Order: sequence, then structure tokens, then C-alpha cells
Amino acid sequence: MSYILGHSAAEPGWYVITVGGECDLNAAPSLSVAVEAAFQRGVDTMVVDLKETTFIDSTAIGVLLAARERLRGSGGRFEVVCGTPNVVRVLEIVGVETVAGVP
Amino acid sequence: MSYILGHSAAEPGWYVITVGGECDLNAAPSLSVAVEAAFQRGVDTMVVDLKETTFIDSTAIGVLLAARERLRGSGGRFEVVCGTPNVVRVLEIVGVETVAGVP
Amino acid sequence: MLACPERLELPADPSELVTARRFADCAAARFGLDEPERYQFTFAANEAVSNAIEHGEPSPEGTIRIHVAEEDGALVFEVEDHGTFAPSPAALDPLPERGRGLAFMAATVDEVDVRRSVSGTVVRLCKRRAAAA
Amino acid sequence: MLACPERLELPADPSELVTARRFADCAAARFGLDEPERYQFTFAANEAVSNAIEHGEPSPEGTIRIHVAEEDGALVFEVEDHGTFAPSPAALDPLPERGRGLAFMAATVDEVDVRRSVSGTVVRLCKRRAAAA
Ligand SMILES: Nc1ncnc2c1ncn2[C@@H]1O[C@H](COP(=O)(O)OP(=O)(O)O)[C@@H](O)[C@H]1O
Ligand SMILES: Nc1ncnc2c1ncn2[C@@H]1O[C@H](COP(=O)(O)OP(=O)(O)O)[C@@H](O)[C@H]1O
Repeated sequence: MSYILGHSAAEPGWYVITVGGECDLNAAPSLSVAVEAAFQRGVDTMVVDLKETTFIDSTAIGVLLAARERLRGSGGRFEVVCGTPNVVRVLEIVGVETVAGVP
Repeated sequence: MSYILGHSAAEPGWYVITVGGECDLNAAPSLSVAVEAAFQRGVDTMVVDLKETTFIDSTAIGVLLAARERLRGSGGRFEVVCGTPNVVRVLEIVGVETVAGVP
Repeated sequence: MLACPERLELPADPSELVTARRFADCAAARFGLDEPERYQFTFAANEAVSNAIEHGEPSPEGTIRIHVAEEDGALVFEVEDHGTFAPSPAALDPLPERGRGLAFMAATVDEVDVRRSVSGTVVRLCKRRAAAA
Repeated sequence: MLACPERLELPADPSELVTARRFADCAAARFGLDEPERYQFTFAANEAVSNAIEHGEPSPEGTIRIHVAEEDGALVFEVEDHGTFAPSPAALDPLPERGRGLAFMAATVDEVDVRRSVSGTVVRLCKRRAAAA
């Protein structure tokens, strides 16, 4: 698993976390670090880009769910971008909606 | 299930929640209300007295676990008093330590 | 020999949990679980029935079905509802620290089995007598 | 016919999860699960093996055992560790929103069975082909 925390100077508060590869128990802590970094910089719109993610487990999904709650609680936005049908389907089963392209 | 929220004028911050009867899905919301009331009044030592509690389910245990975390997070104290062997044993299995008398 | 029913249809309402617990407790006593095991069996049964009532769907008649049996020397408790097993988003729940019921069941009986099918969800709990465990 | 092993002993280390997933995925392909079912089976298997590694105890040799089989037309995945099943206090976990693995498994396969015994924990997952489900 690898990730990039991206930011646009034009839109303060907008952060994209791009996750690649297989996101399992080994990867969840780094995903959590990336999420934490975005919060520390004052994220108000968090986009998690899973287009290149081939696997995601319950611990990583838990990190996403917690980030979503935190953002919703503070009136922010949270989006998961995903196009891999298998990953989209599992996320749907466990209650994480996804969109097809970076909003 | 019934509960009493007790307080001692001599010890500000000390609250005891005395729970009687069977604490199941029907009772968990009132337990949660009692806990919330104690927090709103500035509890720093919370005692949950289960001596007269004959049954406790996972939702009520969840309320206790959340209260424990919240108090520990703020440097407070949390104690569960219980003498009913069956309830003590189940609480032990699920990770809630109990003491035999009100501290 | 205690006379306890082997099947029960309960209205899918939390007020019926007390009946489900009496049912489980009676079966556990008749089966001969000792005091703490009996209580743990009833605890797990209460969790399974709570889930069927809270997260499952009742039958067209508004009921869920519970049933006990002895199988291979173990006491079996089954609860059946007509819904679709699905994880629920934590945020929708006003109570903190939810979502431990399944783990608590697995910790208090010898076996927990969750079966999803097109017709609903069946949760099956098994407990053996302490000596044979 | 794909050649996949039916049993595997893995060092109880998270770095072995990728091997467990390949093992589950190969079994699912050979059994003939279609694409989304196959992925869901591997997802559930990964959860079960993660739990054995993270919460269970390895064998004296430091391993956990996994095994697949076909039973009554369903694909079965079993993982066995030598620990005692026990709920863990949420607070000890540095990651938020944990404790959903069991519910996620139950939502992605047809049957999840958790068995505790003196010798350890066995988690068993069953999945049928979409047509037969
Ligand atoms: N009978 C059921 N029907 C549908 N979903 C269920 C059922 N039982 C459990 N679930 C799902 O599994 C989740 C976890 O259950 P559990 O561990 O008992 O925790 P809780 O009931 O406190 O949420 C539930 O939140 C629910 O989404
Ligand atoms: N193989 C196992 N051995 C011991 N305890 C286990 C095992 N599997 C699960 N558990 C317990 O059940 C709890 C719930 O498991 P799960 O729903 O998968 O969530 P998570 O692994 O994210 O905590 C775990 O936290 C752990 O306490």
C-alpha cells in the first residue's frame, strides 16, 4: 500500500488522499496517519481516492468511517472515489458510498 | 430496570448511579441518560452500582465502557460495584472490572 | 424434568426480550448447565434476539422465531428473522460503543453461527456443559 | 482445474496476510465463484486470518493454520489459532472504529461460525455460488 496526501493551493481545506495497492492490517496505520495529517492541516473536504486500490480491509474501512463521522460532525465533506467494481461492491455492503470521479 | 443518580454534597464531582433490575435493550437509553446527566454536572468520580442488577446486556455494557473511556480521558475515576456472581463473571469476560463495595 | 417450550414465536418488540430470556434460562436449567454457564447462555441468547428485533425483519405476522434443541450433547439456541444481515453505520446509533454483541456472544458460548440466506438471518448458539467443554 | 493448496500453515504475522488472500482467492476461483463473490470470499477470509494473527495465539511453532474444502456444495474456509476468544476493550486500540470485522464477514459470506474450545478458536466461513444462494 502507498498513499499520497494531495492539496490544492486554490482550495484551502481540500485534501485528497490517494491510496494505491492492497490496504490491509499492515496498511491501516499509514492510512490513519494520512487522515490525521489532513485534519491537522484543517481539512474541510476530504477526498479518499481508491481508484488504484485493489483491496481494502475492515480496519482501513474503519479509518474511513471515523474520518467521515468527524467531517460530518464539523459540517465538512467526505468523499470516496472508487472505480474498481469489487472494491465498490464491498464498500457498498459495509455502508460506504463511493463516487466514480474526484469531485 | 430503574436507576437513581446519587450525589454527595461533601464530595463535589462524585456521582453514583444505582441500577436495579434487568438492564437490557429497553433500559440502555435510560442508563445513557443517567450517565449523561452525571457528565453534565461535572462528574469526576463515577460509581455505577450494579448490586441490585440481575441482568446486563451488551448495549448497557457499551454505555459503561464509553463512560469509562471518557472519565479516563479526563483523568477521572470510574468504578463498577457488583456482587452478583453471574453479572460479575459476564462483566469480567467482556472486560469490565468490578469492585465489591462502593469506594 | 422442567417443562419448558422448545419453540416460541415472539412479537418483534424489545419488550419481549424478557420472555426470550426466561425461555433460554429454562432450557439451560433443564439441559443442566451449571449456574454461571446458564447465565452466560441466557446472556448470549438475549444478544441474538435483541439483534433480530433491532436489526432484522419480522415475519409477515410481525414475529421472530426462537427454538432450542439438544444436539451432539450441546444445547443449541436458534433465532430466525426475515431480514438481510447488514452492518449498520455506527453514526446512526445514538448509543455509544455499540457493535460488540457478536463478539460478546462468541465469548460466552462455545459456538456462534450466523447464516444469511434469501429468506433471512439465522443465528445459532451452542453451549456444552462445563465438564465436557 | 487450478492447482491450489488445500491447507497452509502461516507464520502469525500480518505480512502473511497477502499469502492468505492469494490462497483464498485461488480456492474461490477453482470452486467457481464469480468475480464479485470471489472477492467477497477473499475479503471475509482476510478478516478471519487478521483476527487470528492479531487477537489469537499461534501454535508452539508460531503458526496459524488455514484450510479450504468443499462441503455440501459450498466453499468452506477455516482458520485456526491456539488462543482464547475474548472481546478486547476498544480503548486499547489506537485505530478508530474497530470491531466491525465479524459483522463484515457475516455480510460478505453466507455463513460465519466462531468456535471456542480449550485448544483455541476456529473461524469457519461458507460461501455458495451465486446461482445456488
Ligand atoms: N439479525 C440481524 N439482521 C441484520 N443485521 C444484523 C443482525 N444481527 C446483527 N446485525 C448487524 O451486525 C451489526 C453488529 O451486531 P452486534 O455485534 O450484535 O452489535 P450491535 O447490535 O450492538 O450493533 C449490527 O449493528 C447490525 O448491523
Ligand atoms: N481469533 C480470535 N481470538 C481471540 N479474540 C478474537 C479473535 N477474533 C476476534 N476476536 C475478538 O473479537 C473482537 C471483534 O472482532 P472483529 O469484529 O473482527 O473486530 P476487530 O478485529 O476490528 O477488533 C476482537 O476485537 C477480539 O477481541
